Amino acid sequence: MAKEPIEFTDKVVKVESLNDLPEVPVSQRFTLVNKTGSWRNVRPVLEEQNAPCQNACPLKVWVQSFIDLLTRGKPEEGAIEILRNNPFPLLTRKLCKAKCEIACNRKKYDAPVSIRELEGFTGNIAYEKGLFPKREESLGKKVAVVGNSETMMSAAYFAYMYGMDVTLYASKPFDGLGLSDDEVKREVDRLKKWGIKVIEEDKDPDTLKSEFDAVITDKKDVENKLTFQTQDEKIFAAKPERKDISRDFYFGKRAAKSVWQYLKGEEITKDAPPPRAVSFNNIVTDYFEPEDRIDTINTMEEAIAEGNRCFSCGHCNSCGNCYVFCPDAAISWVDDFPVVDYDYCKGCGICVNECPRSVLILVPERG
Amino acid sequence: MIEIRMHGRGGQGTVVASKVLADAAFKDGKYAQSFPQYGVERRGAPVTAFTRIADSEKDLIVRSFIYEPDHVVVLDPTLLATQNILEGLKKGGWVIINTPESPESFDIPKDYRVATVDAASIAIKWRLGSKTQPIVNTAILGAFSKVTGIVSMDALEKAILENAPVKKEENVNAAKEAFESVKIRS
Amino acid sequence: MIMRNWQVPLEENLLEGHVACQGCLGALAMRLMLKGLGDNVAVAIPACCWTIISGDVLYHALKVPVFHTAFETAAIAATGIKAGLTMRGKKDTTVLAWAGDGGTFDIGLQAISGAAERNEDIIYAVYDNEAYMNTGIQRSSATPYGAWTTTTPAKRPEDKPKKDIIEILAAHRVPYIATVTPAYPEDFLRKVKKAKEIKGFRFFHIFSPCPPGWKMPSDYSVQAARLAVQTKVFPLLEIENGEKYTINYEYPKEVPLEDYLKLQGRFKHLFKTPEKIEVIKEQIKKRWEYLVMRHKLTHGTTDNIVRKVFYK
Amino acid sequence: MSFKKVLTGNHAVSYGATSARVQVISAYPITPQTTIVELLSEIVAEGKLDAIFVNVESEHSAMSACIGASAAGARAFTATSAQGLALMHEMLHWAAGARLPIVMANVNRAMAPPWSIWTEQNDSLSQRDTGWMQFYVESNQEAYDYVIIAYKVAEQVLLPAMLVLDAFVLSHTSEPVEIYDQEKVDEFLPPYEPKFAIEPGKPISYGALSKPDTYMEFRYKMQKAMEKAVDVMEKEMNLFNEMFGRNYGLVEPYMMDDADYVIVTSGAMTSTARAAVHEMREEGKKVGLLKMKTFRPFPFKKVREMLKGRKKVAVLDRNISFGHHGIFYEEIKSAMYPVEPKVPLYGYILGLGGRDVTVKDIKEIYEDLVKREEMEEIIWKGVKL
Repeated sequence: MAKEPIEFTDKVVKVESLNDLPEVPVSQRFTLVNKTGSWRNVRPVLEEQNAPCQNACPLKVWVQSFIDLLTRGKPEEGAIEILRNNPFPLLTRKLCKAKCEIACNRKKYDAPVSIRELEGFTGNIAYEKGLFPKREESLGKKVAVVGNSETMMSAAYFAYMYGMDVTLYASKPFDGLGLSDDEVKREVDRLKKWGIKVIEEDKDPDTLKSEFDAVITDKKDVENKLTFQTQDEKIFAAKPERKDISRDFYFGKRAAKSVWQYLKGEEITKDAPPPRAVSFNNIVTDYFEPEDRIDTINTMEEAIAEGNRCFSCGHCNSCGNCYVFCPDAAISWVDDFPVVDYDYCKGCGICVNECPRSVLILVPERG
Repeated sequence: MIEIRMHGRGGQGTVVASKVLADAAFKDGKYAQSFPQYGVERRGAPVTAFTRIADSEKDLIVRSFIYEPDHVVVLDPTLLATQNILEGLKKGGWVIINTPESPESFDIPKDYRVATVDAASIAIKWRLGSKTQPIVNTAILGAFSKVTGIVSMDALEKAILENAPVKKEENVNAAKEAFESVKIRS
Repeated sequence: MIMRNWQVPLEENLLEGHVACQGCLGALAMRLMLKGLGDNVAVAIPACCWTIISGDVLYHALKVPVFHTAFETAAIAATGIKAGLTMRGKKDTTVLAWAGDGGTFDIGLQAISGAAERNEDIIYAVYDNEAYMNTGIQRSSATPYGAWTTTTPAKRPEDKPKKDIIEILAAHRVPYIATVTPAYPEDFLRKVKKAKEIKGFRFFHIFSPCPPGWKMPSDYSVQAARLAVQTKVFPLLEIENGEKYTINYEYPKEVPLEDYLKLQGRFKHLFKTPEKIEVIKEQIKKRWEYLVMRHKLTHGTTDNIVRKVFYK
Repeated sequence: MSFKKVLTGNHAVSYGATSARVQVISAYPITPQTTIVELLSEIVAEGKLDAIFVNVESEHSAMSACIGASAAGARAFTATSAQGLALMHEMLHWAAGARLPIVMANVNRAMAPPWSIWTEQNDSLSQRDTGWMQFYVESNQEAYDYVIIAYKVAEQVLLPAMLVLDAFVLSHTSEPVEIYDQEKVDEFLPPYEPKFAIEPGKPISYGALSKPDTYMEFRYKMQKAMEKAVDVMEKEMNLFNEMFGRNYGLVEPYMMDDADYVIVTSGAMTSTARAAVHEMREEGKKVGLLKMKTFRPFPFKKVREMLKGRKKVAVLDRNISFGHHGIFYEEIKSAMYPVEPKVPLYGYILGLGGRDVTVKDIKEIYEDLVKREEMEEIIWKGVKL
């Protein structure tokens, strides 16, 4: 009788003679040779989608992401995520109109997530620990920001974030918001600590043109309301509307971005409208329990409980559904995230249908 | 080769009797074979079983029924009225009957030798079976041993001890008592 | 490791490259079963979809040994394997009989009854897709009332309710019976782990939607299974020693049966005869009431039934 | 030490299974098999055999349990008869196709209806093409010996084996049987070491779907195993003879050396035929006897060797293939096809449903054989026309 070693392999072996088969009808190779991925006509792709909160926010704070980081046990990373778009989360906590909460999909399920509170609570961690967002690569350019309004405070913040050397001329920062001296000091100290030069005096923006590569000010009228350019190409202007503090912060942010584009020698473009957000109908509510909204958040426990209410619309928060429900074991769980093995994924679509937050989408295969 | 046919009724232990007899012959150093005629006899129904005894294993063994027995054993006397228990019996063969009657009281031709033993009473005495259905097989084998001498009482005793499922001693005592009390037609 | 919704082992004993249809919950059921049982397992598989799924005679899709056996013999082949392994000193190996509904509700019932009555030390699992799918969707006694199959055409759909296999097993007083479905993976795994520690005959009734057989897009199968639980078409239960009934879960809201039915083409014709849908609703109601009564007899209350939207 | 004991054929089988140290026994009651497993269950219960006894709900399950146990690498045993064997039929294919060395005792019994519990070979011969080896035994000693021999052969060629004994004529007949010293049996039949087994840590898939590109090769291997079994059997029976002093062959000739006329038999009627041949020899008739011990694999060579050049041969069949002939007759006829000059072969059907076969019957068949001129398709012996 021929030798019968049981060798497990994932190689295709051609049966060309009797000796290629064992004496007894037993398999000795694994089905890994079957690349069942060839069955597929649609492929599941993990693709980040916008959430309505994010789209509603003038600052486009990536709410899903910071809540995900917070509830994942990474509150500092969550705080930094906020700071990428929101310069003063303690001020928005106090003053923002929270359009995010109005847009929140969870509103249609039980009550909107306390995003403003969560953002403030999480942002506060950055205040306490002196955290700041990552800056863009330095352009080696100097920018002066002139004015006392919150818009200018935001402009200084973002200009610095975009990699410019920023000098802020403001005799009375955050003037007109009714903030206490402590609050003002807290925010100004943050700006200083990060590296923004703050000179507490009023300046005429025109006088700074020679000294600086660009100037942002609230003391001039704006020419282009979308890019905040003025007739002078070196001067950008933005004034607060005082309707919604986030919107006023956004003006500063947008002005800073225009300056950034200008200094890089790029075309100054207006902001494109955000992609469509995940709607409530896209949410698989079977994976969520109705929970009472926590209006005010003072502790980490409260923050996590409230954060867990977030549908995380369009943002993978590692729920694991796609991994668990894959009948083909074609999704593996790597560093807390799903990885689709397209060699074997048959494209059944269960992972997409069961993704509670529409972050997995089906893309047609082309040839 | 000696061939023995046994007649009895289901429940009396006829088939076991044929086997015990074979075993006893084996213990006497002979080759023996025993078998029932059909094997599905029901309680109360007539049963026929056979035993063949040969001097040695080298004798040519046959595996058919026994049509011309050397001896017959009747475990139930009522069968005499309904069955031709003498069928094929060789001349000079023994007819051993379980009955309280004397051997002379049966109308059996002079060609045959007749013995009777009250195996039923003996069985009841030793509490073998019940009053309505005494198990007479071991008792009648005792009588068989005595009158034919084909198997020794010693071998029979061993065979009974080995094959009787219960009341081994009682069965041996029954056989011994029948051995002593069997009556032979003069 | 973070997996927000589930606590499931990452060990895979089901390999990629198996040849189940797209969206087959029978395949997912095996994957979960083996996550729960680990790899000290031997499996007996009779004629069923899994005869094909596990690969042809050259290949194998599981990291545990499988013996392919005749249609009606899963329970007894597993019994034999258990006896053989025991005699070879491998007493702690879990032996799993893994069969479809045809091999369980119909042709295999005799051997199941025998093994159950003798309390053989095996786990018997039926992945129930409610018809003979491997041969091309013929009705079985697990086919529900009103369903289309190729032998119960839409003009004369199945006119008998599904056989109550759980009650048949309960009448055998086996130590453990569980109903599970891959749509509730943690409930599934919890029961598998519990069963693994029990000695004697353990029975798993696994509700396993079949996209082709149910005329349903392949991505709906988990959703269909979930809806079956939510609508009480398939209650999640445990029955211990044939007496102790536990309803594990009740969806806290009323879900119309139609939501479940309309997902599947096999029930499409029913919407022309709404009275037949009412018949099904009545069957579901009666069965549920019976189960609640048994649950109450066991626990004295129904308060301990989990009533959450997201049950795990 | 070996010892002798008066045993029924069935109990001889039970002792055989015990001596073979079977590990898993599964069976379902059927007359006249039942006493085999009754005794075995007692032996297991008394702890005299380390085995698991699975009481099942049908013969189909009995065979399936044995298949499972054997697939898991254990030595498995069952016994059945007639309707039970027929119910097992599907699983007989399974055992053979999975190449599992299961041994089964089948007590030959006629198939119903009408109901019969008595001996006939149609039950076992109907299983001819399942891939099982079949051995027809003549005495209780052979019944005992062949359980042991069957395992020894089966475990080498990886095919299941069936030993077949006549209902009542052997199964319920008591005669002395020598039971061998266990150590010696162990030496002859060492523990089963499976080449492939269902066991944890070895993720094989046993008996999965074989497409047209592989199935034929597996069947080819089965046939080769059957062919190999002939040599293995001869080798093992020589060893058996050496160790236990019993000389068995695939076929067993008696007074064949100068026989012009040959009577071919199988099973228990061979004893009666032997006695008849002996008597006829004493009467000066040149008659011999050929006993067919092994039906599958069919011993073509031996049959040709034995029957070549005889004047006439009578093949006695306790079975019938309706619409054709006695089955041993068919098989012997096909085996003799290439032999020149042609040996006239006559097929006799007798003893169906337990009809007694006597010395007289055999002698009459001989007389009939001698005077027959033309071959008839089928000759019935003893039917009440």
